[in-house]
Amino acid sequence: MVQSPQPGQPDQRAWFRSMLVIRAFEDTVQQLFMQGLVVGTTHLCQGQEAVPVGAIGAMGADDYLTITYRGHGHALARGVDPEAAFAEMMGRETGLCKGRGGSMHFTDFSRGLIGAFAIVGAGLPVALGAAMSAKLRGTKQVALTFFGDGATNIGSFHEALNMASVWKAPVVFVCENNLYGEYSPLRSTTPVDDIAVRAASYAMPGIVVDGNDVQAVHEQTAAAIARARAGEGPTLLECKTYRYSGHSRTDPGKYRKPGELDAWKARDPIIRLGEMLAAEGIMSSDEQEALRQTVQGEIESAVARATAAPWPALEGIGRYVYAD
Amino acid sequence: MVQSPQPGQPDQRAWFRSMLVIRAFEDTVQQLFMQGLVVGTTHLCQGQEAVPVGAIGAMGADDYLTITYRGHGHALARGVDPEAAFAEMMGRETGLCKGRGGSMHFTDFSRGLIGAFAIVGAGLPVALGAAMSAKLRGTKQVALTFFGDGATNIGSFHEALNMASVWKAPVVFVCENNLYGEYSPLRSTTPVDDIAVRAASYAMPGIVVDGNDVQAVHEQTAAAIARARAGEGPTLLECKTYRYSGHSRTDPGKYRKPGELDAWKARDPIIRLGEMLAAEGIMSSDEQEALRQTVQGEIESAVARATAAPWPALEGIGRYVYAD
Amino acid sequence: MSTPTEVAATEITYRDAIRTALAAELRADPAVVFLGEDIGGAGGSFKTSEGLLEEFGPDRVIDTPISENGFVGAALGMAVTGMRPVVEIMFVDFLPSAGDAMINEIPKFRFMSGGQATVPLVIRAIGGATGHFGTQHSATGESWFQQMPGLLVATAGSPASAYGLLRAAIRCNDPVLLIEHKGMFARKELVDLDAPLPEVGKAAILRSGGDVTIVATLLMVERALQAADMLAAEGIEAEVIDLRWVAPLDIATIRESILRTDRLVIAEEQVHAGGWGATLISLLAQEGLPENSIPRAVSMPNYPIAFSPPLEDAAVPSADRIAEAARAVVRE
Amino acid sequence: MSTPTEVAATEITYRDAIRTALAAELRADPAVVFLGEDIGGAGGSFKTSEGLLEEFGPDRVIDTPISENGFVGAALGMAVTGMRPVVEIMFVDFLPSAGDAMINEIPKFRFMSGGQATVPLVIRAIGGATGHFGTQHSATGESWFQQMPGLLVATAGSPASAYGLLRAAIRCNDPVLLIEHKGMFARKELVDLDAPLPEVGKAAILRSGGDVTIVATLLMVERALQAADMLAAEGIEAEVIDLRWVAPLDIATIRESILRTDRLVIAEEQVHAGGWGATLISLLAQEGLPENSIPRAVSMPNYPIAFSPPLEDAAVPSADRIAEAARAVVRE
Ligand SMILES: Cc1ncc(C[n+]2csc(CCOP(=O)(O)OP(=O)(O)O)c2C)c(N)n1
Ligand SMILES: Cc1ncc(C[n+]2csc(CCOP(=O)(O)OP(=O)(O)O)c2C)c(N)n1
Ligand SMILES: [Mg+2]
Ligand SMILES: [Mg+2]
Repeated sequence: MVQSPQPGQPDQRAWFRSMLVIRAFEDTVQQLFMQGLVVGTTHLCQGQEAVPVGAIGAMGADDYLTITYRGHGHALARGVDPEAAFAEMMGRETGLCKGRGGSMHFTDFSRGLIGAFAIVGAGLPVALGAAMSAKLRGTKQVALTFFGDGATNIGSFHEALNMASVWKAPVVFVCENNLYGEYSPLRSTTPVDDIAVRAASYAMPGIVVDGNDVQAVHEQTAAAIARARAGEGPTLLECKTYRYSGHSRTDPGKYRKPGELDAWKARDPIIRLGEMLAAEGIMSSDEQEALRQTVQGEIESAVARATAAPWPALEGIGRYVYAD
Repeated sequence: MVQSPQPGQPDQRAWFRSMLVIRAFEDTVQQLFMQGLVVGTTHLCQGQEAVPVGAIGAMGADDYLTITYRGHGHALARGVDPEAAFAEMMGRETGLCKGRGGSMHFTDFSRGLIGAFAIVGAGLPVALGAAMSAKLRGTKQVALTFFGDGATNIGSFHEALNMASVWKAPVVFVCENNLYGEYSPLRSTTPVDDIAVRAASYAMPGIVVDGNDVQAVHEQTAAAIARARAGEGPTLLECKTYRYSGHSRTDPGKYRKPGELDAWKARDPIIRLGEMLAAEGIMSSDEQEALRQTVQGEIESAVARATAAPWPALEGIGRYVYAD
Repeated sequence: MSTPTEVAATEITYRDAIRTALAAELRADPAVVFLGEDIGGAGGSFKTSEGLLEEFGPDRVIDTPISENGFVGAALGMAVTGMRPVVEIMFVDFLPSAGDAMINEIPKFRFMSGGQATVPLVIRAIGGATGHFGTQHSATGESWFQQMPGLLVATAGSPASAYGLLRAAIRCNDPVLLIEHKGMFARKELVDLDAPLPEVGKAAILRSGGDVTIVATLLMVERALQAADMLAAEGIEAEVIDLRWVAPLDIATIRESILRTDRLVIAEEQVHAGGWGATLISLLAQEGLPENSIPRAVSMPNYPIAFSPPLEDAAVPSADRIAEAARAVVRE
Repeated sequence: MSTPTEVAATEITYRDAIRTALAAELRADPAVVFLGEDIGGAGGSFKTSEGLLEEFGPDRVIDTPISENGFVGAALGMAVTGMRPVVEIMFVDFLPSAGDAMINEIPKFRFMSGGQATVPLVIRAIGGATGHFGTQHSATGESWFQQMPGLLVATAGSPASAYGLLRAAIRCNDPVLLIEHKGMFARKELVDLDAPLPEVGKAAILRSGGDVTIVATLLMVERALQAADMLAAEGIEAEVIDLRWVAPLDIATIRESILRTDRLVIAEEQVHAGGWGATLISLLAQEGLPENSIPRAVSMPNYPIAFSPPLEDAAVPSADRIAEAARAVVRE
């Protein structure tokens, strides 16, 4: 249903669609949560869609990525079927990970999505390993790893970036700086405003990009991927963005400064791209609205199918622990 | 026997004596090891004496420090009795830690030496905690923490420096960059030449100092301590130096570049200070030689006493696990 | 201290029990500080510290970056220099991120120094399944540190237990890891806030019975009590013990109980291998179990916890399974 | 493969057994890579990889920075993308520094993904006391990961075992933690380099006897064999089993043995609480021990390992203590 944009080929219509899918998906998850159809916890990414869509759009079909608990958008941008994603969040056998993983562990090896990590920072070393694997096997694959601003304070961030630089690993570190780690504002836990300055500790390029501008994200990621593929080593890419919903399901977001949310909504990545598409005559606002409705319909039908899907059989409970 | 220099008061004669004590101590340990009187493992610091002596000389009597497995010199510079140090390395009941710790765990709370850590990087968070404790208790104490170049690649380094900066903790991070972590040259594990550049990631001053110049180490440490005490937060101080012996007892140091050791020996911190003392008429070379012999005698007698000291009684084997 | 006639018992939740205990100790001793992720302004991910920042200020209630090994290590530095830090680990599953501090530094510190320092430090970690938090957010971790002498480990099996154990842990001069169960935050019971603090290392007999001893921790305590109700209806009287301390293990209380009941069931929300249940059975077996008495453990199955609700529900021991095990050992 | 008449047995040390196994697997499969601190140019802190960099080059033998969690996590990334990484952890005591990778990531990876990937990954960790390395460098850690289903744990109790288990672990499609004992590197024995690889999860009966079963790992295997010699002189025939795998536990082999001997002694270089010995005794007790059979464990005492040589020597179980326990259970 969602087509992943061609690698390296900016396809603004596809980006727009992909962002709409993510937004509709996340809005729906929020509702399902209220209705008790999705349980446990979820971490939504409304407002941040330009990062997964722009960055993942720059990847090749064989490239690898690791994501986090806030990874629905990345999985969808990479082409994961919303039905399999919903089913996973509902714990169904038809889920992406057969319901074993849930919201925080969207994984799809068929798309190079080699892991979603619920432990902050844990995905960075794994992506580095995949990049080194590609390098050692001589495949020219690149690995992207997504993480938040808060993750840059845990040891794994430091260890992974240092090793990646020493080994000139073909990996791109994509930091989504949404200004908060859970309920803590960036500056209460981090003494710098730009995460990108940390790249200097590892002698790698550190680049700040407007994370609400899908085109800019795409371009900078494409450049970083090209460097990695050419054997020139890793890049730290900091995408400045903002999440509209709370950290997780129970969070009303009271810690926000007054007006902050509205200011960011005024820079909404979907609206911005939509306006550009309309202005440049690529897609009229009527077409956009029609597409939005189509997408909404697709999401609703995906939910319906996921909701009807079977639970895992209890007999299978012990499977997938050891290799067959 | 060893007098710790007055805090803040440069006392070059005391520095010279302290460095002689450390050199004689470490040379003796090496011999004792060959003779089987010291067992297990040891990590010596000949060649690096100016760092502990210069830095610790700048500390106040109440200040805290944490050190590493390569910490004999620091303990001695802080005034630990060589007899208690030898006895600890021999596992005797009269040892600094009653023989429980051994060479890698010289600890002396009576001197603010609140721990020696055999796990790379482990001392940094502990020193940060001591600094925060001082800050919260309002005592104006400062904590110093010593570690190597290799330690700057482990997560704890990153986590400790980040928190120290956010909290403006009164702590000074003293990196002894001796160009190797075990057998690995710095640049094979670290993509930068100057560890001090890493301070920028934490918005704290990063300062490079000639670690074989005791006066320079003293001055920069004194300045960092003053900043910390004034509430201006932490500093990363990188002291460039070199160890003459191998990483640990079994290491012949084959990984060294030809001539490297000799080049560093030509910059020996004790010889340099000795020449300066003679040139400025503070201490003639005859006096220096006499002092060297006195120190040697003291060390020998300390060894003799330590060697004669009793082993811990087997009945006490389960003590010190829980508070009394 | 209240006299027996004026009992200060109040009905409070497990969550409030923790918050109240923290507040009481912060109030009682200026050396107590509390640190962790999002505990200040946000009042904790599970709202166990709401209002503490307001009352005690940012010097006593300290938000940390996401740096588990770093801030647990920092707490050690505080503990040996005159403070009594309490650290919150948001999910038990993040304890491995602080692995070095938890395993090599804190438990061994006093010993390595030859007794120069004590380590009055509490690590509160929130664990447990049933919340559908998935594979990396559902461990109880209650037995992960059994092989680290020097570290005490307590488990809060009820609001009263949470309140008493947390206060006792903060006053203890040794490092204590206290496990709380996230499935129990809304549980309520009458708690006497002025009761004497529970003894370190002592299990609690919650229900007496002569036919079988059931030893449980955390959420399993509640389920064991439910099982005891079912069993009572069938004429089987179960003695239910909340183990409370995984380290030290209160083998004396358990031994004394099974000498009376002759029968032992373990109810544990953990894999059996390497857990306190196995340790308990092994220690008792080495003393000689009562004749014809075959102990039985009801444990988590030998695979990771699945997110999928029916799979998770099937994996966590239920009151039914506990009762079934009790019937089996009584029948044998 | 050699035919029975041309046995390729060579006398090699435990250290060489490891090096030879590594070299054999690096040679056999280009997907195998080896990484760790100072393993390349320096040939390993314990010289278990001398010559490997020279033979296989820096793409296959990779020196890492001091970043345990980072490079163990990186190995996971390699393992799920077509390689078979082998990681060296210089001292078992540094495994907690890689705590998150070891506990939350590697064991759960396949499960969380619903079986999408396998994790063919070996972590070699060097442990054990008797070397006077002190409190933070002497753990065996053999039981630290028992509660993490998904991770296999092996222990090398002899040169032949080290050789066979390491090769088998590298060929296994699940993650394996292999513990080596640093007190054994100089041990020598005849090793048939072409023997079939040992079965994953299978214990080895090293000496048969009908009076008592002694189960041991690592250095305790040697000491159990010495104890068996002493006992034989007194007319007590001990069966000595090298457990080899802590996970999975080969309960079948042990059960079968004690059905014959009626008596069980555990010899373990670890605290008993939370260890495989306790797990084994508990599992057997739940099946019903032979009548009047009281098992006994000879373990490390319940405190950290001291540096002081006489204290360390007294803490590590000796052949004498193992023999004494065997005598006691036989007498009972
Ligand atoms: C090691 C660890 N510590 C704490 C947490 C709890 N936690 C989950 S998300 C989060 C905040 C992460 O912030 P950031 O990296 O900025 O990502 P964001 O959620 O903003 O996308 C925290 C503290 C965790 N999952 N892992
Ligand atoms: C976490 C951890 N990993 C590995 C080691 C083994 N080790 C001990 S010292 C050392 C090198 C440290 O180098 P550096 O920090 O430069 O200090 P130096 O020894 O040069 O003073 C290593 C790898 C350890 N002790 N702890
Ligand atoms: Mg964030
Ligand atoms: Mg060094």
